[in-house]
Amino acid sequence: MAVRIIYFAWVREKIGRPEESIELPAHVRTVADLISYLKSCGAEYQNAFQRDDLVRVAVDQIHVKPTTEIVDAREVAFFPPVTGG
Amino acid sequence: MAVRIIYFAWVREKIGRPEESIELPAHVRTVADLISYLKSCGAEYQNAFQRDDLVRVAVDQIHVKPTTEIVDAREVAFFPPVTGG
Amino acid sequence: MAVRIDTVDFNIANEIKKLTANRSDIGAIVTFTGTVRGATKSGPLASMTLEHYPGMTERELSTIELEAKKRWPLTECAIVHRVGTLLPGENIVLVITASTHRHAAFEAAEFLMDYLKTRAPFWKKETLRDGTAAWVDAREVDETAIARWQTT
Amino acid sequence: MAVRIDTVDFNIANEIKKLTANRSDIGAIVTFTGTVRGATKSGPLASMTLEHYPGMTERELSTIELEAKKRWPLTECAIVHRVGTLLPGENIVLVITASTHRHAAFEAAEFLMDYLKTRAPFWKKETLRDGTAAWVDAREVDETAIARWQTT
Repeated sequence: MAVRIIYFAWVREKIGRPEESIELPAHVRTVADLISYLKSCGAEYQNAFQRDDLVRVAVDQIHVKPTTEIVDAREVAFFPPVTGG
Repeated sequence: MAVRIIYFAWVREKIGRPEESIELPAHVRTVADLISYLKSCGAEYQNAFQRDDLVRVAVDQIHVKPTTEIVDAREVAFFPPVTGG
Repeated sequence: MAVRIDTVDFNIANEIKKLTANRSDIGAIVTFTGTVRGATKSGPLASMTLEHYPGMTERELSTIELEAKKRWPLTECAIVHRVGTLLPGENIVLVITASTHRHAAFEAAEFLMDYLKTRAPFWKKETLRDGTAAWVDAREVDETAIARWQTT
Repeated sequence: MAVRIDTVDFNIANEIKKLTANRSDIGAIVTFTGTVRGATKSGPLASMTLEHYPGMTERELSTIELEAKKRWPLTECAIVHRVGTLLPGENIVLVITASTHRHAAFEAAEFLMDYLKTRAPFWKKETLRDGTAAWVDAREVDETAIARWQTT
């Protein structure tokens, strides 16, 4: 299943692109699984997720925790804690 | 000594004029004395000060209590509790 | 610091501009606008007439502003209060506070309004659509609102 | 209810007019405006660039507004947030709340700002006058500010 992955702010800058479509391996079931999988895909992901406690995630535009399942997700976004207002 | 007495809102309407200059008798030393004295001066004052707990007072444009001395006052104002804003 | 009593309406954007033009040290601006409501306990309102005590009003508002500036780190604040006869929906009062911190700006604006409502010598008279007119009674709740600032 | 993301500036007086034109049931209007400060911890600012998550932003702001309307008797509220590159002194965000009660309008505006700062997907990048650029860190104090609404 292909999922749209979106990056914002310094997560985007470290990964080097604003978004991509990724075919998820069957063992990737949660947000935490996805982060582990991405870290195995290259240095830019290892760099972006080096301190994964600093990275926030939204699944289908809703704030979620690392334990959230993503098997039915269309869109997963990674970003730093928000700083608007 | 002549003091300028000013009235606002329904106090003004009950007394029938916005202000007047009054020569204070020597025994009038406090706000409370002044109210008693005015009440002896006519029905309009008795009407306005009938419930003197509803009347507020300022001496020289500063909120004061009935016990405040007015022997050196230039201006005494009587009015209902404020309702601005 | 700025205090103004006016018979004509104010424009909030212009009033803010007066305080903040060419400044970049602010960060947070809070405004409160009080407007004339068309419904009263006694029936629909035709107009509201505001009377004040010239001289004392400016003195009280300046004292209230000074007190706010003592309590919170405000870069600017302003109060504009209208007098005369106003129609339903019209602006009555404007309070502006500016600070580097949003909580300071919020608290100071609320403080200014609470004090203004219990200290500043303004009186409102309501004229209803049926022609009857009555002075507005002071509200107990405004005295309660001000009490909280006296314990801090 | 109104939520808008915009690259151009807003005029507070016009935004209030949109919410309150031809209405006489309001009484109290509170606005909060956030502006770009010219000084940062690291030195003087050249510009601030705001990025957001289109789609999720509107969804989060609408959720926050709905929550405010559930908690307080608001007649109206609105949020305008700018994105793109802004200069020191420029407006970033506007929150407007309207109610018959001033305390409701004040509290709701503060609530909206506290939630917006911790939930709405915006990110700020500061470019200093010396040419260096850095993403702004989330502030611990904003998390503390939001906590108080969760106990009420």
